[in-house]
Amino acid sequence: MINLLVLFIVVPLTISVINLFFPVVIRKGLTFLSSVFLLFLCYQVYLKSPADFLMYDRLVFSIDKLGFFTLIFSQALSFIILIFSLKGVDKEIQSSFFILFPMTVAFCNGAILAVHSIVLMIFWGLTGITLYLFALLGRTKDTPKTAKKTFIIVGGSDVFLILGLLLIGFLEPSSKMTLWNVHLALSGELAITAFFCLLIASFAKAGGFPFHTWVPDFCQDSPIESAALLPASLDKLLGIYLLARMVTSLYVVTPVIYLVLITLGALTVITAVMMAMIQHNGRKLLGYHAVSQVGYMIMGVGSGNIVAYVGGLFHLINHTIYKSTLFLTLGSVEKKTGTGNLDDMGGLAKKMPLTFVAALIGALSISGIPPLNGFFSKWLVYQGMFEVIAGSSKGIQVWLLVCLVLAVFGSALTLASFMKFLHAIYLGKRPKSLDHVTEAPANQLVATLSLALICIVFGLLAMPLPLNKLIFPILTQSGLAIPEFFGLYDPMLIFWLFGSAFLVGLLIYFATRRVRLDENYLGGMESEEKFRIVGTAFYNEIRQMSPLRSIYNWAERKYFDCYDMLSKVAFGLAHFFSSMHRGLLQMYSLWIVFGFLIMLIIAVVIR
Amino acid sequence: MGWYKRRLAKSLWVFHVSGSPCNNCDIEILDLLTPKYDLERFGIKLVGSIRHADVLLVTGVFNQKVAPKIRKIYEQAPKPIFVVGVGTCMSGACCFRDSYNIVEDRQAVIPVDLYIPGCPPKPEAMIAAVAKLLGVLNARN
Amino acid sequence: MSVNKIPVGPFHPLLEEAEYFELKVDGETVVDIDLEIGWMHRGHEFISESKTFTQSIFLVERICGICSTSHPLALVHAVEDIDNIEIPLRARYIRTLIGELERIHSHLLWIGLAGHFIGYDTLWMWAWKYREPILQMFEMITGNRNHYGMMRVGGVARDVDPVIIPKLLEDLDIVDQKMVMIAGAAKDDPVLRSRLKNVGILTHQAAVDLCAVGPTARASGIAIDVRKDDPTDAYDLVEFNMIVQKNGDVYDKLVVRVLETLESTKIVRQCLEKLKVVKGPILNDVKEVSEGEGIGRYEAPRGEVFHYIRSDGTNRPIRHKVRAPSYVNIPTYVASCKGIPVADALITLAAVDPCYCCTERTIQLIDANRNPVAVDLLKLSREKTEQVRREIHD
Amino acid sequence: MTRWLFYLLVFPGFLFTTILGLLIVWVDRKVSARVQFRQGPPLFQNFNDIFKLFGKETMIVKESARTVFVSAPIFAFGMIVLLATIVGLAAINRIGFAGDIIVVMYLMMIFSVAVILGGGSSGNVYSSLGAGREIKLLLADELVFILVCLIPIIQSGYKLRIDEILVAQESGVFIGSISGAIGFILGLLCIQAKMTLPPFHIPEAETEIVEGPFMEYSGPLLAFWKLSQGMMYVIYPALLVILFLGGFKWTGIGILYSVLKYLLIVVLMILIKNTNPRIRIDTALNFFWRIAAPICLIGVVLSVWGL
Amino acid sequence: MQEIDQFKERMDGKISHLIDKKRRFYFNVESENLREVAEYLFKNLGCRLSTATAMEMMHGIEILYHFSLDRAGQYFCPRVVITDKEHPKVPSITSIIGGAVWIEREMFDLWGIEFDGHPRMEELLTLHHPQGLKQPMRFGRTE
Repeated sequence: MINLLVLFIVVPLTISVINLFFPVVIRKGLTFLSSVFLLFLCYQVYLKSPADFLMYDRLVFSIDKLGFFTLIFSQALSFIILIFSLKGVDKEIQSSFFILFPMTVAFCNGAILAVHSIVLMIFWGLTGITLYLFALLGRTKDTPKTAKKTFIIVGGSDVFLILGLLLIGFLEPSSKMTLWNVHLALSGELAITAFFCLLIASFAKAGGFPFHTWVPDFCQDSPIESAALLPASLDKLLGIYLLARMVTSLYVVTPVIYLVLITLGALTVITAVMMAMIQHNGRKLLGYHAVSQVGYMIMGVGSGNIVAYVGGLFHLINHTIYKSTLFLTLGSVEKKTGTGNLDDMGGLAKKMPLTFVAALIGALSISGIPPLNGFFSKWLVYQGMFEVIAGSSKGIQVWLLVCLVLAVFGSALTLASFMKFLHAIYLGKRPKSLDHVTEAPANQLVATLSLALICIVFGLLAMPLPLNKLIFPILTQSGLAIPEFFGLYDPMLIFWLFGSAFLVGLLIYFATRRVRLDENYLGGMESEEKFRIVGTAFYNEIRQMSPLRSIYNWAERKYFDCYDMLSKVAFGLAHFFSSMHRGLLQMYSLWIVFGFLIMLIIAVVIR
Repeated sequence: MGWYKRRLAKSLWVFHVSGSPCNNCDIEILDLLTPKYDLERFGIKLVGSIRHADVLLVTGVFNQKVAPKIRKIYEQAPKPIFVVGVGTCMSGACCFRDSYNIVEDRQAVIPVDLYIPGCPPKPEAMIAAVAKLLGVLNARN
Repeated sequence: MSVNKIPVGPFHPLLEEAEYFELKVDGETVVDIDLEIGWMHRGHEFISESKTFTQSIFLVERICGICSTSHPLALVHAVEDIDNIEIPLRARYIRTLIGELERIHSHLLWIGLAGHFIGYDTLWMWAWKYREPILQMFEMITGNRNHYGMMRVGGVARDVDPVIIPKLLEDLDIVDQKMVMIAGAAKDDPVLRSRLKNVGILTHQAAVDLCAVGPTARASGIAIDVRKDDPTDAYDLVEFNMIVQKNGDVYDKLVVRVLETLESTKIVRQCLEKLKVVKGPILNDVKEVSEGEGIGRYEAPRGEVFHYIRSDGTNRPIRHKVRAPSYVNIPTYVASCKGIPVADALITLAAVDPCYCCTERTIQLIDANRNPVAVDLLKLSREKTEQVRREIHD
Repeated sequence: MTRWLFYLLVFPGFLFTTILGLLIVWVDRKVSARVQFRQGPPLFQNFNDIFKLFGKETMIVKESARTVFVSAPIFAFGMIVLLATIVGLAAINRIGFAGDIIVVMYLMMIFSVAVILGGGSSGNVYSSLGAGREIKLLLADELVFILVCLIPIIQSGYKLRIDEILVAQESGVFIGSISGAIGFILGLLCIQAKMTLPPFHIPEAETEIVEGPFMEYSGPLLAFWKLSQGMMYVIYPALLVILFLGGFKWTGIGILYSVLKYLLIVVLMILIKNTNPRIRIDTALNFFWRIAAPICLIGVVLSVWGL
Repeated sequence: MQEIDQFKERMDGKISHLIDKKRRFYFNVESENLREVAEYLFKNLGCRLSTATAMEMMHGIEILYHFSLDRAGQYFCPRVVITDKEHPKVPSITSIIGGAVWIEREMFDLWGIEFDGHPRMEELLTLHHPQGLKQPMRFGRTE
């Protein structure tokens, strides 16, 4: 019997190699077939119990409920993104795109299925490399810089991953370098160092504060399909998967760490969303949101509360769904209009109604509007947070309450920035230059609308479908109790009530309407093209507010970007040292004496 | 429809259009809303957008530049809409009849339902006219 | 930076009259502003050349309904300036009385409208409630609420009945009292202050360069007032202060107007007291106007009204130039409206108390025998109403 | 099912709230008129207005996204009816579900969403400007509103259900404590802003941007906006009564107290409305973020220590 | 009045046809000297430009500027006579006095007088006029 799990890696990898030798059309077909096959494979895995996989290559690949949960969504998302990419990927990059795509899926699957630390390290690193390759496919002038930045941050974090995993292997030799059931106690410098090494790796991958800076740049400069595939979906899944592993099976986490995680989550939410608000580029805006939503997952997974943990995991998949929707709709718009700058767009709702609907649902979902899926997961996180708060001492209560308020307010800010996003692209007055725009092609619509549909379904049927089928098994497997919140917030009830009220309104409207069409009323002036407000300037007031103004200015000068700051320091040091090398012998001898003195002092101090 | 007309007569939202007046009628119209005359008693309210209006109060002689705009405003108003011409200028062009820049046939620009003469009309006259307009609306039953 | 345009007008609730501003904005900040006028242009100056001087008075009254006695006053000053005609003392007091009452009603009107523009309807209602007694006083003195037709070359047309003077003084006391209250409410309200302070600043230098007049100039620290500089009528016989502020923002313009209203009630009271005592004729009959040119000026509520008359010795002018205060005050927007939010820019535009009717005057008078008769109009109106009614019945 | 439809369409929901809301708007107009020395409109004025609007023509902009333009006001209306049902059921019938207070907080944002979608879809420059202001105003008051809602949640011992918050207040209403008083006052201002009443009627400033997002609406669609705004007059003060003043009781003297509590808030709102000029949007942001939010945070901290 | 005497002395030879009435001082000035006179009145004397009147006389088009010396209640009125009725042209004083922009635009609009060096020589009142009204204040406009 062949190990099903190995197929998850072997099949796409093979396709990717085969693709090297065929024309683009066949590449597309083969990739599509492999994707369908993997989905089928997922179903096969679902039918079997986890115990079935324990006998095969236990030390290399295996799967548990958490792994399966991550796996199925990575397959589903990559499948839908593939449908989107079948038509419309830039001609120049098409050939490389369909080689990289299955490769990425393969490596990502490998990282999810890996049970041995070394295997995880290898595949983790390989996904970083495909990320770099995707970044190189970009067609803007900043592409090389962005690709380098991405590679250094993600690749650098791999070093921490290796360090962390090796430390764990060293601290707990009995685990034989596996990732499951280690349950290391978080005490001692080494264990804590290892924990933070892994945390850095997972944050860098998922885009958590303060290692998020590569995400917006990547989203801006790389092809939009890859932005939807990697930072929005697969990398999130991987990063949060690792975090969830850390807090459930790798470590026994102490409350202080939970506090740190919650704080980091809240900070991620608020900083990224504040940056997102003022962006003028659609992709960068979405990129910052891809970061800010990670905050909720970190809060949820890292809060140590079971309800919030469920919420965090649920938010992870919700995020991949609606963020992909938003990226893909933006992709459709960009391909039709030829620009990603929000200033140049407007009024496309009439020209691309279906794309607008998908984008609207995505936007409402990400802002947490009930009864969509985004609200359900946020609601779980908040509820869990309240339970955590209720059980803490008073000082910590205040601290956590502030974090909670930041998170709740973050979703209002998310709503605000998406209203700007929607207004800038789809609403308002349409410039003349966009009159030729037509609706996106069928494959793109299928992709975006099906994602939007999943948003609604997961929102309405959150309890029976994703929670019961996918997330609660994770809890039972980890030996945690299923939280008691059945029969509480019922999205179906909200939906039916709202639907009936809306229907009543519609009936009244249709009974009384007498419609006449007219042009805009502008105090008697003709409705001309120049009279338009683009949504991008909505938040000028907030940008101009002190002290936010200086913070924004610093942020734009990249003061908060660890990569840029480090590179500046590094270049500065290099410059300093190179300027010291004048070729003067006296100078060198002086250096030698100086260095000798320093060593002496250190030696004396140590003794 | 009789019931509806009665509702309409009790809730007239007024939009004020100024077509080259001397400003006095406009000020007297605003005066109607203020404590002494308080047209809100009759459910009359001044609105800012033509889309909300039921009555257009038009003042002035209509110079040639503003006339097309007034026509446009009238067309943009949701029907049923009533036009009240306030002041002597509306009915007889007052002392501006000889100017090179006014429209002779104001009725062609905007069909007026009711004239209120006077330079400016006294607020009492305007209230009387509004009451008449209500009567007209009621009479349409 | 994205720059978009917002049209304001021709019909916009901000200003009662038709005008058209084009605001160039970045977000909500006004970057540039342009004004197109001409929607009110009726050709007054053209008509005026076919009118006798007495007929002209009625025409220039209809330049603007709010300062409807400032223009006639400036006109008669201009005609009197040609021949240096002296007018009787009693007429001088009556002219000043009418002029100052009008200033009170005009300033109250602006305060009210300013309140309306910044969404403070209570202030609007209060200011206009106390404006109503002034209009009633006008009705008692002249027989009309607006367009009084009081001025004549050489005097005034109608005397003030001594019987009503005590009643007028009584009413004035009430208005005075309420004015102090409104002045307090408008000046000390912290929200109003924070809304108007440092908004739309017109600097002293810009005001000089743009030749602003009236309260707009006085709020920017330019101490000019025709009543003090070139006193005519009874202004050299009564006591009052010139109100000058420094900053030139909307708040200072408000303060100038509020305080000026209090000064005006002072003048009105002095005039009424004098009218009890001073007796005599009210009109020097002027038979003919000799050839020459004359300049008439009067401090209207919005600033200096300027009339220039050139006569060739007949009873009609060969050139009649009108320059209303708004004409020089409105262009100050270029100096005061840039770089501030839309909400501020609009109140700044309104703060010069613009009167587009005045600005676009160029009145042209009509022959007297072609003046429409009120009875005809009433008939016309009735016919029209009947016609509508018939249409409805059918 | 029938029971829920009754809840939705008749009792705490559509009919009840609509009628009460239009009457409260009348109270608003009447009291405002009295403050301004006027008579004010007759009692059934608002009903006449609404019925009249339903008979007018609907003007739709040719270039606009018509479906969005039409559905936005109905969407807002549906949301307000839903909100009325949830709040009303919790306050009167004491039927609630866990976390309904969070649901209510999020539902309140939908009204702004509908306003922005409706305003933006018409393609009118003023509507777009108004939509931008609407969302900024939402941002301004939302932060404080979250903090305000936290105070009763904390004081009731982290109960997330409206009916449990009401139960917790039976021993003493929350406004009695310092933090409760802070929360109540700031909550009043938040509600003023959420209902875009003066001094926060920045998004629909008539003399600046001509009713803003509602500018292009006419006829039945405008009637839906007006209805929604009228119903907000019922729900938002009622929410404040629930959170800080112990909710409503329908027995004996309790009825009088309930009505008085509610009217107190409404009259306070009308007075604030009539004694302030409209402020600028940046002033509103500054006020809520830099003055109100820290004060409210102090209130939250106090409430953690049970003050 | 010392200001008038000063002014006469300073501008000797550049001004003519002096009419010195009580508080009103009219004089003629050639168009090439106009800017100098205006600059002196505005900058040195501190006058305010009240307005300018254009009129069509038999001998040509006259422009009468009105400078108000507010501290003395005095009016200085330089008069420029343009004999070329077909293409009247005068130097603009907008670079000296910012407030002259509208005044000159209006004269261009109603009389067709062109001002050299005006930043925006455009109609003021009849801009975008639907009937294309041009120079309505010139004689022989319609009749």
